Order: sequence, then structure tokens, then C-alpha cells
Amino acid sequence: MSASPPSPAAALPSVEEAVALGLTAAEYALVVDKLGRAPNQVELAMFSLLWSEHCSYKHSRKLLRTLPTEGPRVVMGPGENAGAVDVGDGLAVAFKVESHNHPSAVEPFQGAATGVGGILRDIFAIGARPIAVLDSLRFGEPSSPRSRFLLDGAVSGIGHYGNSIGVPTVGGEVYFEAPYEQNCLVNAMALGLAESSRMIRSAAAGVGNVLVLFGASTGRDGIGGASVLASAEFGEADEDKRPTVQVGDPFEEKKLLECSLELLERGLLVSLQDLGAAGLTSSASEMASKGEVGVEIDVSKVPLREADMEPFEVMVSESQERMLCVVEPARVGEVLALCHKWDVHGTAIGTVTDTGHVVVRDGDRVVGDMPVAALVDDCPLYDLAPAKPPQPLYAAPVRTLEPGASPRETLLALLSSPNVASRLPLFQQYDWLVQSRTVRRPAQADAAVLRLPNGRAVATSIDGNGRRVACDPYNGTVANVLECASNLACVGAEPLGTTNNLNFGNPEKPHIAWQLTEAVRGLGDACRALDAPIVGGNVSLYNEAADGPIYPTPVVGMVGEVPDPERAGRLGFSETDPTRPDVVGFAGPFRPHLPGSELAKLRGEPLPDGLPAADVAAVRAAQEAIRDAVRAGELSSAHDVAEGGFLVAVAECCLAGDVGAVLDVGASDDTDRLLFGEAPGGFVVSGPEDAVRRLAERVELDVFGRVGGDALEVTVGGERIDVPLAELREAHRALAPLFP
Amino acid sequence: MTTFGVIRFPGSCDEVDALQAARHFGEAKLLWHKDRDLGGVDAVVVPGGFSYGDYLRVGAIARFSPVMESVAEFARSGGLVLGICNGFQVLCEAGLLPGALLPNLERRFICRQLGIEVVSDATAWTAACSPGDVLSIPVKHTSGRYYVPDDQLADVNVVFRYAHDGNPNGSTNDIAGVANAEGNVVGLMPHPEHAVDPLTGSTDGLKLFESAVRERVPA
Amino acid sequence: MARVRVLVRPKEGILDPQGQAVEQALPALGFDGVSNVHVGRLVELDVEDPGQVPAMCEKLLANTLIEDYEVVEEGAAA
Amino acid sequence: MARVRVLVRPKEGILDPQGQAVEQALPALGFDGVSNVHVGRLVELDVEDPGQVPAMCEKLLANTLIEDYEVVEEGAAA
Ligand SMILES: Nc1ncnc2c1ncn2[C@@H]1O[C@H](COP(=O)(O)OP(=O)(O)O)[C@@H](O)[C@H]1O
Ligand SMILES: [Mg+2]
Repeated sequence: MSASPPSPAAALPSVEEAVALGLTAAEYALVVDKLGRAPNQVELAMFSLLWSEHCSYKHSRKLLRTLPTEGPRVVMGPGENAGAVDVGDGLAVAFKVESHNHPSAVEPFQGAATGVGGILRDIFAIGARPIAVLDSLRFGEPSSPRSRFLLDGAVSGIGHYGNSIGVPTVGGEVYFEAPYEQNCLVNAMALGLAESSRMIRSAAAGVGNVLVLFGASTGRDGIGGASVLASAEFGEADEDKRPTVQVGDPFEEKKLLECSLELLERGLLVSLQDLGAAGLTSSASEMASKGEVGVEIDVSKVPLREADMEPFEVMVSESQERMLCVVEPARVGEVLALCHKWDVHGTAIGTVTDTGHVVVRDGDRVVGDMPVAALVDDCPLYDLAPAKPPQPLYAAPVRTLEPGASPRETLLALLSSPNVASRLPLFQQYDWLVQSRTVRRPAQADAAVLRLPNGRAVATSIDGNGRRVACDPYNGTVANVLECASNLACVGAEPLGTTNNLNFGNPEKPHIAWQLTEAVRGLGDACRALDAPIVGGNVSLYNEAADGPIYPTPVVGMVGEVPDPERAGRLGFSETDPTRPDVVGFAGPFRPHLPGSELAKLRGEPLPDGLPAADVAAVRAAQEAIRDAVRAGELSSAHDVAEGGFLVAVAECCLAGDVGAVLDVGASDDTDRLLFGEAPGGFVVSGPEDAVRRLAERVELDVFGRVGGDALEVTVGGERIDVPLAELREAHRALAPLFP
Repeated sequence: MTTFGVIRFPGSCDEVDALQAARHFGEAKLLWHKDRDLGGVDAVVVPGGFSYGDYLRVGAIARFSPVMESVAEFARSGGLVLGICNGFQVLCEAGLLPGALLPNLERRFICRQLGIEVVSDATAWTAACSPGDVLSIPVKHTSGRYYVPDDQLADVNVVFRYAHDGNPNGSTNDIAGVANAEGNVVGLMPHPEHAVDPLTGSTDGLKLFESAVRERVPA
Repeated sequence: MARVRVLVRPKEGILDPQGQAVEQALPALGFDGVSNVHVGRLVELDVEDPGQVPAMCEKLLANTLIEDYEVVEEGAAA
Repeated sequence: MARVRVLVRPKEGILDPQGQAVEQALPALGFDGVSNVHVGRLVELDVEDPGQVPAMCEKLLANTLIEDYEVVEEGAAA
């Protein structure tokens, strides 16, 4: 440990400055203790970032340790840049979700674009070629101009980056709820494909090896971003805290991606790491920590976009589109030559040492010297103090549907509700087909299906209704996991692994701590029950504004296996032979309830305190029955019941297939609950009568009618609802005007 | 055996898809943007994507790459050249095809499967089609609005039009693709290389690659 | 070194959807009395020989089929 | 009616990939001695009250988080 401060012994920053950078006074004291002296500016900047919530997970790490992370198909679990699962024949699919909420709230286009750029780097940092992006978005109600501005910007930004870099955006989700008005959520998930034997880790190794930085030059982007952006609550008076917005350059990243993969293919790298939050600081320290070595970096060698940057600025800059690799000295020439081939700047900026320290030099001067362990491992982890709030945290939604609406009016209102209406106006701005893998694209099926070079396919979906979780953090999170797995089941996929993004408010508040604790418990229990281990994820806390926290939003992404892509399921009804129409079945242990549902929202009802618990084992059994029937090619369509309930699901099947249906659902003592209630575990299926009846041997199932015609006709308890397809379609188009 | 060469610029996105599509009918290899040598290929595909980031103006910088100088020569001597999407934009910028591609009227990226009608089968890349055929092929672009000044419109060798009111970008006269006067150079905004497999969409795009092969082996 | 500004604008008669979008958005924000809005490109550069700039425009900076350009010298580069 | 020109350019220090691309392309075309290239947007409009233009820039024409703007009056609109 170096007891004397590195030269020059300029005035050392004060504890007040440390606090302004986001450390607590106690944390600052701990830094002094670990260093054996007060940190200088470079060191303080680096500690403040690595000890920020974003990098240290200090309020969530203990909870995350409770999650199931192991399974027979897991190739890489949490801890690396992305997790990965085995998909057979020596291939692995890597995947991870990450948030870019706060940058997107400041500048939605660039915030969302750089969010996509960041998650893609995590994928190719482990040596996988990115093959798909999914986006999970939350905004305030579209009636608000700010929400429309954020929506438009975020969607354009995601498209801009993904389309330009040649990675298809194959799925996603969007919800509109008032609590996201000030704090929008922009989460992006990516999948990548790798030969398992070629995957690379980030641990630095080999004393004397060289650190090569390659990609874009370094500017003052996002300085202080990780600590200020990720830990401060947003308020009105935040103007002066705004950091420089990071501008994404997908062209640079495309070159970086190809260059990285070719470097790996040629076996030129010892380890590889992307530069994300906290830039060089976190990538170098984490590489050193994982490899249990030291590193020495000379900031004067880092190519700069702006002259006169201070050493600490170089170390914490969040300039996009950069990677750091460890290379044996003899291969440095080849590495730089390959960088040159791709018109990517590559520069040797340091070495791997045996000191166990991160040493920062500026030419001859040592400007920072810290033990790796202090930076990476010694940040205190905090226990949460969860307490269920005594009163409701969230205001009742604004009523948009008058009481007494008929089932027909209710159906149309639900179909045009922003949370249910067709997402086509969003996803047609995304290239969903580049790379020629997309077997099921958005709106064709509940999960996207991508074929693999080994003749099989993977399915992927991302889900996370926050309102449910606001009603009941445990059961709501379980429902999100079940929904994601149900989406996979409908295309015939079995879950292989899960990723998640925990978007919550300020965990230092007991009621947020309670939401977070319960949600993580639900996430773990549900993933255990489904044998869908968690291979990675991300946590975004402090999503609060003056008017309160966001809905607690654990977003769940899964990847599943589809043995035969030819048989991947579809959600739309089809009419192949009108003389022998498909029958429509309703399957699963579905126990619908209205409180907390989309209909309850339209009616302006307050969120209930608690949701009924799902029978997870029964839902899993139903998923397996549906999956097997789809895989056997027995069904024409399968679609899980989600927001809006049974009748909305049927209408979606009609719209996707451009064909009507005639159903008689029998009598009910509570028509609204039957038609529009929500719960996990319900599936609308269609197919030849004998096939649908066979499914009834494995799962509760009612045959309600048949496919055909150009209207949805439903008889319920003697009452008839009859809506032409054109009218359903018109209602379903409700988001189109948001993209003029 | 026909050998296709598919150019790879930094920023190309659909070059591997084009390679796979071409391999249904012949051999195919990538041509690097910094190489002048076309490696003796029989036909060149200038693929989709965002060459050199498409900064400044779509296709503007790529046209000056070393490989494009050779492609221009190849085209002028009768070589078969197909420009898809960004490739079409590059060929227009390079003056190998008439006109220019402007931002979509709706100003947004649009990705959609649609019908394009074959107007002319008298080109190297449509010989296997018949006029009036409607091919199901996807488009995906932000700048696909075909434009030529009115006084040059009559001279344009139109090869494809967007069928039945499907014009996604505001192109003049629904023009989706054009050829040079000789018919050896064709450019279009839709992506035939993404319509070569029933599993991922349709197979109608194969017709273009098949045409190029047929062209080389006159019946 | 001279600082030079190149203004590139859509040729007259060519639909300019970006200009139209701006023109339509302004009244909604409370700005009236605006018309004839066009959106183009601004390229600024330091150049040793400003006499070369028109040639740069013809070759690269503008597509003269669809765009007009105007070169403005701003004096010596800072 | 006055004709007004608004020049919108990337703020100093903000990444300008377009400017970089042009700067790199020019030497390859035989134009040397060019540096400090930036690409921005040009908005031209006829406006009754030119005094309103800065407000329009703040609200719509420029993204002031990442762009600077400059308003140039061109005299009476044609
Ligand atoms: N909610 C979570 N569940 C499981 N793993 C998580 C979660 N959040 C973060 N992780 C894991 O912690 C590690 C650090 O995450 P992060 O800081 O986001 O990495 P990066 O800097 O590479 O983006 C990763 O391996 C990630 O998968
Ligand atoms: Mg990473």
C-alpha cells in the first residue's frame, strides 16, 4: 500500500467535495482508511464512481445473491459482461438487459441510442456476435406532451442505433403510466451468438501484458455521469447538474464490433472488456480485480477528442464506442494492424502488473495509486430497511372509461388503450429482419424467434408490467416472470435462462426497499420454479421525481429453445379450409381478477393492496402442455392472455390473422371478470378440433367456438357482442397518431 | 458458375445476407472497400447498410471508395451490378444510375414487407421475371424517396414500382428501382436478399439473383 | 487558414418534409406568422485554400441534383 | 416578413461523427489542408417577428443540450 500521496501533492479534495461527488462522509472516511491517506482528485473521482450505486450495487448486491443462477445450460452466469446459455452444437447465446433511464429522460434520442450501443458492447465483449435487440420502455400517459416527446425520441434513438449497426430489433414492450411521467424507463436487451469455446472473459492476466484501448477517442462525455446521473433524484432544479450528453456513433461501434470479433477469431486477445459507466476507471479496475492483478495506465497515451483534459477526466469519461483489451506484448503489433484495417484507433495505454494496485500515470508523473481491492471490493454493502407502506403510494389512475360501459364498448376501449393498442407504429421503425434469422417478428407471435446456424432456433421475450408490481411486489413480479415464460411457450420454446432489470425508486426509503426486496424474492422464486436461472441483469435505482417514485418495475427477459423453427408458434388465427374451420380453445389454470387490471385502470380504480397468488406449478404445467402441442405442430395458433384479459387476447388473435371468430363462452355471474379479468396462466389456442381436444387431456381447456368470418362474435350468458374486424383494427391503431 | 462479389464497406449491414442469397445460384465472396481488385467476379452486389455511417448524405462518401472506382469501370464495360438500398443510393451518387434518394416523406425509418411490381424484364437482374409480376419483398430505410428532375423522368429506365398504393416513402411515380439504359446496372430500395427463404419471409427475391445467372448463360 | 461556411439547401421544387414538419410544429408552440421554412445542412471548415471549396461542394458536400449550395467566407480561422 | 437563417451546430466538445466523416473523406478526394470540420443544420424561414426566432430555436429548432444556434437576419423576405 502506498502511504505517500502520488505527486504532485496539490491541494487534496475535501470531504465536502467527496459528498458532492456522491460519497457519504462515512464512505469517504473508509476510502481514507483503505488508502492510508486522503485521496487526491484522480483517486477521489475514481472511488466516487466505483462506489456509486451504479457500479457497486451497494443497495442491491445482498438481494441479488439470493437469485438462482445455476442450471445445466448456463455457460456464463452473472459477473461477466453478459450471461450465456448453451444452445447445442457448441454454440451459446449470450444475453443481458441494461437500463439507460436517466440519460433518456434528459435527451431521449441520444439516451436510448447510447443505451443500445452499451448493451451491444456488453454482448460482443464476451465474444458473441449481437443477433438481436429488444426494448422495454415506460412513459407517462401519451396525453402528456412530454411523454410523447420522450417516446418519439427514444424510439427513434433505438432505431437509429440498432438499424445502423445491422442488429435487428425483434421485440420489446411499452407501457404508459402516470408514475413514469418524469422518470421514463428505457431498458434495452441484446442477444448474441458465440461458439462456446471462443467466448472470452474480462479478467486481466499475465504480468507484463499490454492494455490496448481501441475505438473512439475520449472526450468529456458524461463526466460525473455515473454518480450524479445514477444516484441523484431528478428534480426541477437539476439544470446545472446536467452532464454533457453522450452522442452515440453506431458507425464507430459497427467497426468496433467487427474489429473485436476478428481480434478474437484470430486468438489475439487475453481478455476483453467494454467501457461503460465510469469508463476506463471501471473497466480497468474490474479487469484487474477479476484477474487478481494490478494495472498501470498512462492517461497521456489516451487519444483525446478535446485537448487539455485533466487526468481524472480521462479516467472517468464515458465516451461511447470504446473497448479495452489485454494483449501479450508480442501480439500488440498484430492487434494494432487489425485495428487499422477496420479504421479503428488502437493505442497501448498501459500494462498488467503484479502490484495489486491501479496506478494512473500522466507521462512520468504518478497521479493516482490505489489498491484494486479497495476500489472494487471494499465499497460498503448496505442492508435495506424494508417496510410495507401504511398507505397507498400511488394515486388512482385517471378514469377514461365511464362505469356501465357495455362489454362491446369495453372491448374497444381496451383495444385502444395505450397499453394494449398495436405496437406497429413503434416496431416498424426498427429493422427486425437484418441478419436473416428472424423466423417470428413482432406481432406475429408472443415471442421473437431467431434461427441458429445449427438448424434450431431461440425464442426471446421481455416483460415487466409495473402496475402489477405496484399492487403486489411479490406476486406482481412472479406474474411478470410467468408471462415471459408463457410467451416463450406460445412459440414452442422452453426457457434456458433469464435476465432482469430492476427499475425502482430510492432504496434508502423503507417502502421502496420493501418493493425491491419483495420483487427480488418473487423473481427468485418464480425463476427457480420454472428452472429458468438468472444469468445476468442490471439494477436502476433512484427513479423518483418530486411527485413520487415510478411503479416498481422488474423487467424480465428470457431466452428459450425452439428445436424446430419450422414449427415456431404464431399468435394469429388462420383460415386455411373454411369448410373445416379451426376451433378456438381457452386453456390453462386461469383465475382472472379485475383489481389491478387494465380495465380497472381505465375505470380509474385505485390499485389494490395485494394480488391473488398464482399457482406457479399449475401455470408451468400449462406452459409445458402448450409448448409440446406447438412443438408437435398440432396447433394453428397460441397466445397467452395478458393485459385486457381473455376477450382482448381473442381479438388480438383475430387481428393478427385477419380473420374473425364465433364464440360462445357460456354463462357467467361476472361477465366483466370473465372477459376482461387478468391473471397468469391463460392461453387462447386454435387448431383442428381433435388436436385442441387432445390438449385438454393435459390442461384445463374449454372449446368456445371456431375461427371464421370477418367479425368477432361472442355470446356470453345469452348476450351477444359482435364487432367487425375493421372496427377492432381501427381501435387497435390508437398509437399511430403518436408518430406524426 | 457465376461468381458474385458483394462489397463490404465499413458500416455495411446486409452484405452477409446478400452473400447467402447469391449462393443459391453461384459462388459469392466479399470484396473489401479498400481493394481495387474485383477478383474476377461476374456480378457485383452493392449491399444495404450505412456505408461510412451514411454521414453527410446517404451514399455520398462510399462512392469515392477504391472499390467503387473499379465497380464504375466494371459497370461501364457491361458488368452486372446490383445496388440494394444503401447500394442503390451509392450507385446514384456515383452517377451509375440516374436520380437521387431523398428522406422518406414521413421522415422515419420504415421496415415493412410489401409488394413490388416488375416493370421491365429487360435488365440483367430481372430477366427471370415477367412485367406485371408482383414480388413480396421487404423495405427498410429512412431515405428511399426516389427523385429525378421532371425533365429527366421520361428517360429513366424504371424496373420496379411499389404495387397497389404501397409506396412507403413518397417516391416519384412509385418508383422502387431503376436500371441504366443498358440494363446491366440495377438499383432498388427493397431488399431481395431478405426474401430468399420461406422461414424468414418470402422467396420472391431469389428471382433477381437467378436473373443474373441466366443472363450469363443465354438460352 | 480561412474559416468557411457552406450552406446546403434542398433545391426549389423538391419536397422538403423536414421543413414542412417544422412549419407545422411552430404554430402549435405558439409561434405564428412563419412560412417558407426549409431545412438544410451547414458545413463549417477551416481550409488553407478557400478557392477549393466550390469544388468540394460539387464533389462531396452537396448533391447538385437535389441541393443548392452557398459558400460564405468567415475570415481567418480562429 | 423577414427572411431568417438559423445555423445549428454541435456544441463544442460534443461528438460530431458527421464532421469527422467529412474531414476524413476530403483528403482522399485530393482536398488537403482542411481541418476543424463540423456538420450542422441550416433552417431558413420567413417570419413576421424576427424577435421570436431565438425562442423558436430554444423550443424546437435546436436541441440546446447538444447544439448551439446562431440567428442571422437576411433582410426582408423575397
Ligand atoms: N438484477 C440483476 N440480476 C442478476 N445479475 C445482475 C443484476 N444486476 C446486475 N447483475 C450482474 O452484475 C454484473 C455487473 O453489471 P453491470 O454493472 O450492469 O455490468 P456492465 O458494466 O458490464 O454493464 C453483471 O454481470 C450483471 O449481469
Ligand atoms: Mg460491460
